[in-house]
Amino acid sequence: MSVAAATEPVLAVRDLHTHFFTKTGTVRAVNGVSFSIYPGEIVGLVGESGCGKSVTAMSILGLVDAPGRVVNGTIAFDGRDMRKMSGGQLRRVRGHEIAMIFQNPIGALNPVFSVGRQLVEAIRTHQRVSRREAYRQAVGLLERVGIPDPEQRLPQYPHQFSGGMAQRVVIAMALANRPKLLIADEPTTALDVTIQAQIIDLLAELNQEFGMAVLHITHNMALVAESCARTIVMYGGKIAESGQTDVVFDDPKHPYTQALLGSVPDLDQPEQIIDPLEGFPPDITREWTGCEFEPRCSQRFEQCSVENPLLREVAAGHAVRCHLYPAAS
Amino acid sequence: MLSFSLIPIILTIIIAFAAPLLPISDPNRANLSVRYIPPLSEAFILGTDRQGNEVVHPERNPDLFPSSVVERYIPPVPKHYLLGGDSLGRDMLSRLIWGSRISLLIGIFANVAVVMISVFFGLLAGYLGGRVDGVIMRLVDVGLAFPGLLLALLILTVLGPSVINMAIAVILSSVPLNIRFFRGQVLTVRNAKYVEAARLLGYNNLRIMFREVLPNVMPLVITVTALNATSFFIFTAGFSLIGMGLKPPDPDWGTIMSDGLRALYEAPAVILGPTILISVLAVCFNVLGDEVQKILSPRESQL
Amino acid sequence: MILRSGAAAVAGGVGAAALAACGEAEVVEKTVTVTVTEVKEVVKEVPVETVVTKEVVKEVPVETVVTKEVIKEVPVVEVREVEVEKVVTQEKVVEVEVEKVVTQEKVVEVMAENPKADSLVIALPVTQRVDDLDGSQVYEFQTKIHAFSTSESLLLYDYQTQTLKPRLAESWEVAPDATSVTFTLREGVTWHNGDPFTPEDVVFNFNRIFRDDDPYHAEGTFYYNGFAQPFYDSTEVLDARTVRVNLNKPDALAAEKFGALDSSYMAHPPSVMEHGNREYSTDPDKYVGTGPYIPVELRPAELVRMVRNENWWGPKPDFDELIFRLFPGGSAGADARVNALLAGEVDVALYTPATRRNDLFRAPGIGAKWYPNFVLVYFYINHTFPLFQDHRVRQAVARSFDRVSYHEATSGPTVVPWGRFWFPGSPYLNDSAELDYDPAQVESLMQDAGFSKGGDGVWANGDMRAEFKIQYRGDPGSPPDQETFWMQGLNDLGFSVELEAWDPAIGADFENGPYAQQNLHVGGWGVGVFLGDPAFAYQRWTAGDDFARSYMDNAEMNQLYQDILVEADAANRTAKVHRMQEIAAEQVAWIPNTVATLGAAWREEKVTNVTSGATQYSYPWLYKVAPV
Amino acid sequence: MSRYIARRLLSIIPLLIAVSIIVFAMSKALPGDPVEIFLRQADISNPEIVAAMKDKYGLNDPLPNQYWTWLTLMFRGDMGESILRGEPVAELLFRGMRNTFSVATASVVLVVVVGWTMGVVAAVVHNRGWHQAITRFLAQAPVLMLSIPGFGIAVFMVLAFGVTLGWLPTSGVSNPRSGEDDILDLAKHLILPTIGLALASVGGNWRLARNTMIEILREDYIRMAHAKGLPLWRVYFVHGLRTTLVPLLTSAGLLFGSLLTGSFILEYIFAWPGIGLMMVESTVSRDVPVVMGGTMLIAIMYLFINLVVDILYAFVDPRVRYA
Repeated sequence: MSVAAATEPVLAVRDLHTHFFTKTGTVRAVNGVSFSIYPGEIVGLVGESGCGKSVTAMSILGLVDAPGRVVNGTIAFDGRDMRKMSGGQLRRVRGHEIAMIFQNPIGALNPVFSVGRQLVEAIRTHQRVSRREAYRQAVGLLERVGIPDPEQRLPQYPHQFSGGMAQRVVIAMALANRPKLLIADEPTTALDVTIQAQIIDLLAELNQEFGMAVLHITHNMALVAESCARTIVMYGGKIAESGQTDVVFDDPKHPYTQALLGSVPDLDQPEQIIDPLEGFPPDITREWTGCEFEPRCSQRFEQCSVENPLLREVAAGHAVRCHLYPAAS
Repeated sequence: MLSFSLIPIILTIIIAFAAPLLPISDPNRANLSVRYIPPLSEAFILGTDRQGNEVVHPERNPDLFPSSVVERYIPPVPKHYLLGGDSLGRDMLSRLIWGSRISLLIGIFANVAVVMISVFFGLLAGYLGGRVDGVIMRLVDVGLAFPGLLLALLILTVLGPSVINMAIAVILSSVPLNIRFFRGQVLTVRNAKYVEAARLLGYNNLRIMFREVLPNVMPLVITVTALNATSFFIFTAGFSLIGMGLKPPDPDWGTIMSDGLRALYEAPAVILGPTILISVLAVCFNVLGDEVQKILSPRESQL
Repeated sequence: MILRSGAAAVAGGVGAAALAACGEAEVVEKTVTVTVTEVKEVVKEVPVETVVTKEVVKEVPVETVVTKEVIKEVPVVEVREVEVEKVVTQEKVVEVEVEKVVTQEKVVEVMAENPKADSLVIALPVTQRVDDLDGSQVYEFQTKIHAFSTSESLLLYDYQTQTLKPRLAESWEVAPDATSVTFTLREGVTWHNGDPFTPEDVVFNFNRIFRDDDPYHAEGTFYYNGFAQPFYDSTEVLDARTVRVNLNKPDALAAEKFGALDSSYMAHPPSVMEHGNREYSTDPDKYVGTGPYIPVELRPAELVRMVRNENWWGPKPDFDELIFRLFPGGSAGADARVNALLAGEVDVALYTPATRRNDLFRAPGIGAKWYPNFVLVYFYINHTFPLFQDHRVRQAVARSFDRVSYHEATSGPTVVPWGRFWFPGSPYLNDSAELDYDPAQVESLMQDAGFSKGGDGVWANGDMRAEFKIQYRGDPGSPPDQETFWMQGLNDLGFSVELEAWDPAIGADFENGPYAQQNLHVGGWGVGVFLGDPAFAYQRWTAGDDFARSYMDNAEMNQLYQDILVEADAANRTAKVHRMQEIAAEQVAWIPNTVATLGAAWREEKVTNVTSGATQYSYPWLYKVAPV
Repeated sequence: MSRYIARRLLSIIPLLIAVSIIVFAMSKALPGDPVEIFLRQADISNPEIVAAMKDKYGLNDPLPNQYWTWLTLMFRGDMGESILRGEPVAELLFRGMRNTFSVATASVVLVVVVGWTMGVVAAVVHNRGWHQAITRFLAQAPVLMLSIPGFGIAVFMVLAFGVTLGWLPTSGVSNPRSGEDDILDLAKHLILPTIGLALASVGGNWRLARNTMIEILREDYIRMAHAKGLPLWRVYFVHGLRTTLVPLLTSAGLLFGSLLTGSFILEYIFAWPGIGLMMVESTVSRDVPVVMGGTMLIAIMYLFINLVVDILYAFVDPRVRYA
């Protein structure tokens, strides 16, 4: 992908708020998130469980289940506002221009239909091709994602596949219509480490080959470091830090990012003492006057409990939401 | 919602227990001159007939007034029939209240028995598996081969009609299905991590069954109990209908319904009384089951 | 007539058969004098281009016939149907039937104008054998109604006048010593298939019905023949029109029993021999009877459809088509029958329940007809129970049931209690008014019997307390209201009474069964009309009914019975019966509880009060449909 | 697949034997002697006749012989003759079963079409967070249907649509004035009994379908189906309902079985000549051949229906097929 083409973002999310209106209160799962993804780019979205990264992905596709709702913000895909699209328009985008893969590949495949049928269905939903042609394409897709004997595997059912193989099927399904953007929601969490690497490699390969952008959602910092060009760190429904992966990893600004990186064991330094993050994720049912990370922050000061910090650029393409970095200097 | 559904149930139970203390007339006292008197009627009592029954004012109730029964004239005294009279002119209000005692006995106590037996065998079969499971499930299969109603009918025919026998018939005929259901639930829980953990901790099977597995199927047990209550009410009504329920003249809701079924068109109030009561209680039990399940299972409570 | 569906087919068939039977019979064309008994206009409006006239001459056993048929030239636009019933010459009778066949399309058009034709739908309750067409095999009274349209007996007992009337037999004579009865058969009776009805047919049927060793004996189905069977010896043909039934012991009632008993209905011998009793009686295609209607369709538990028998010996049956729609018996089908009547699905509903009387009375166009049918409920008293060994206690119990109040209140105008049940002069029983509700009498009877009220208000005589149970029958949909009410009356009068479900399986064996130590039960109920003679009724007791046992030791009773059997004089017989009643009233083996019920309800606008033809025999409460 | 079916078929045999033994034992445990009951009803108490009748019905043989005779005769289709009705039991039962079958089938169809569809709709509405009032209504309506005894509704319908409006027949299985076995005529007669019979089950299945479907709509493959851009009906009725089918099929199988005898009150109201009322009447009046034959027949049908349901499981859920 040439850099010139990358000037227009394929996806631009601005001030996204997705809230869940439960009986116990409003859960502000995503609370003002803005980011862009450029064509051909792999962006990593990291954070601990419940920080809102998956909900962000669901919000993009308009798949937030009740009682959740996107309450504010714009999601511009290819210059079109996804939030203003009708159901039909949305469905033409989903699976066609934006595809998604899930954490649990077996669960993402309907257990009562054969893999082939689900693949063919994915193809024929967006392409006017014959069943036979779709089947032929499905064989090609399975071959492409590295499943041996695709002809024999197609009539089989999801429970006959291993996790890794199933994830390849899901990826094949996502690729069926050559999407411009692939949202990978923890694609490797449920897999063995060796398989993880294969899947990551596959994603990278496909990114190269098809030129599609990838939003890689994960809690695994190591994977991000390995595969993503840019990294967005989320905390408590907001972006804590974002920037080029090497910059963020080499020079983490936000105390949360620092803590995250500190808790990753480094294989090069086996003697390193892992420093896990204390405390619990913030209660996002209430509106925070101060910083959401303040209770767990080792570098907090008075302002932190009084004022919610804004996301500020500390360097070109490197933004941090922390009172430690008052303004671009 | 919970208290909303609990109030009618508790109220019914209290009224049922308090029936002997309430200022209501004898539920079995027949008085033909108020036969099928409509609800909210005020009968003007003229006097008593040769059997000592009150005789109502003929103008108030001309259709129902038999000419030959009044022997002496006493100035009219009004008497209220809140829910009307049945085929023998028995006070429906009083019959409904007394009838609730037996209906609740079957609907609640037989139900509890059914659930206890079913949960016990369901746990044994589902948790222990193997030969125990085989034996229990083969017996259950045989039981299931007879539709519940037919089985109960046969049991009642062999044993004869009475409250206890009706309870036995209801229990025996609904236990197989319940065992199968609970076994299925136990199977889903059996291999859960916490059960494995308990096993690794060396707890004995009984402890695991009742301390680990049972609490996790409890929400379903409660839902099923609530649903059973409804069907048991209707079940017993069916038996009373075919004359295999209780010994007359003692009322239960089913007997009253069967009485009303003969006069559906002439006195719909007779069948409406127990039908509405059963419907209301059934709704309450259903809602109660749902609510309890929501409380006990955290996943539901998020919504 | 030929313009109507079912009947047309039948008429056509019969006509063809008649032609064939006549062989070379000439169609006599011009020269005979004819009495035209009826000229009926069938179609007025329909113009017909072509009229084909076909003449059928039936049964011409004449050497020299001087017959001339005069058929007026029918104008082509007007069709008239001329029916010539009987043409009398000097000595011979010639029947001439003339049919006009109108072109097919025209028939269809006329049909469309009057699709229902002349049909009657009767809602009939059935509980048991629902599918018998043969009157001799039907089991219960209600079901007979349809079987009695298809089959016939030699005589008919008219319960309203309590006399015998001719049917397949024109006359009858009981021998002076009451050891035989001779029937003279009606002339010209044919079976549905055209076979003539002969004395040999009667012999076949009587043997079939009354002899257990007959190869065609239908075992277990002849419900009523128990009354006649013990007297039956043989039947012989005397001549072409008479048969004689020989008895093995005298019976003054032989004519009623063998002529009019429900089981002595005539079945077609060749068909029975070919198909067997059951097939014969349950398959309309195999059934051949003599009755006014011919069954064409039978759907068990659903309906029986029959069409008019054009060749019936009696007056022309009223309806082209008669449909019996079958409903469940008891209270199960009762509401459904009324609903169907109210909705106009049926024209007549039999045995409508008292609880729906207001619906029926208030509905427009519904009329109700009294049919003097009665329902009786016996309460049997167990004589072996110590408390009831004294007849005064039995009488006291009988007098504690306020039957009049009960029936007035529960049934109102549709059902009236009969003070005297059965028919006048029956020993079966006494005038029950004598045993009517009377608390004062109960008091004095109990005191006479040596009882006094104890501290708890219950009669006691030494160790014997007036304590017993009433066994009721737990039938579907019928709570024991009467028993409950009676129990209350008894308890009010110083008895200690409880109800107990009577299991029909255990039965009422008072001497040995589980209820031997218990005491009163509802003996079942009966609907209907039995033969009217008191002696006949008395025989029923001696046939082994439980409630009759208590009389069996009574020498006077037995002697009276023997006398009545051979007593030819009606007045003497009645006197003896009255004496039997007196004994019975004293004994009180059971408490009769009889009511007359509303028999039928029908839609008034369709039904008028015209009784004729077959219906007057089989169901006197049915009325002909008149055009609205 | 055929092996699976064969295995399931074989597993029925011991069950049938057990059922037949129980039926036989129960018939012996019933109080009273069928022959005596019958004869008593006919006012006959002659001991010779009683003995002869008993001989005829084989009631004097040793029990195992009686059982074997009964069993072999029954499998030849000869269930004896009804004591009460004098008809061959097989014919009687066939007739009742045919009528019950039509109304039971119609009820199951109604339950499937209305109950399951409404259940899916209710779950979808719940899932998509529609207006509270609609969501609540769709959640509570089935509870109400489940709670009101069907015969109350049935009686009301007879009065309203049959007697007053005259739109539908009030009772019976056919209109006697229409000559033939008209399928339309039967359909008209089926409407009211079916609604009365199926109402509670529609409620039950609606509720069951809703609850199961709500669970399933949370599954990843439903998200995946959405993410694939499938049309909504495909997501809910193909991906959603198909996986909901297993519990629903179980419930439909049980429903069908219970309708075989459980419909006697409705048969009572609609004068429907089905097997429910027939069995009740036969049991009450101790028509033992009918009770035995009927119980066996119903048990066999019940087992057969369960077998069909089991086979359908395998069609619906490949995990069952390959297990």
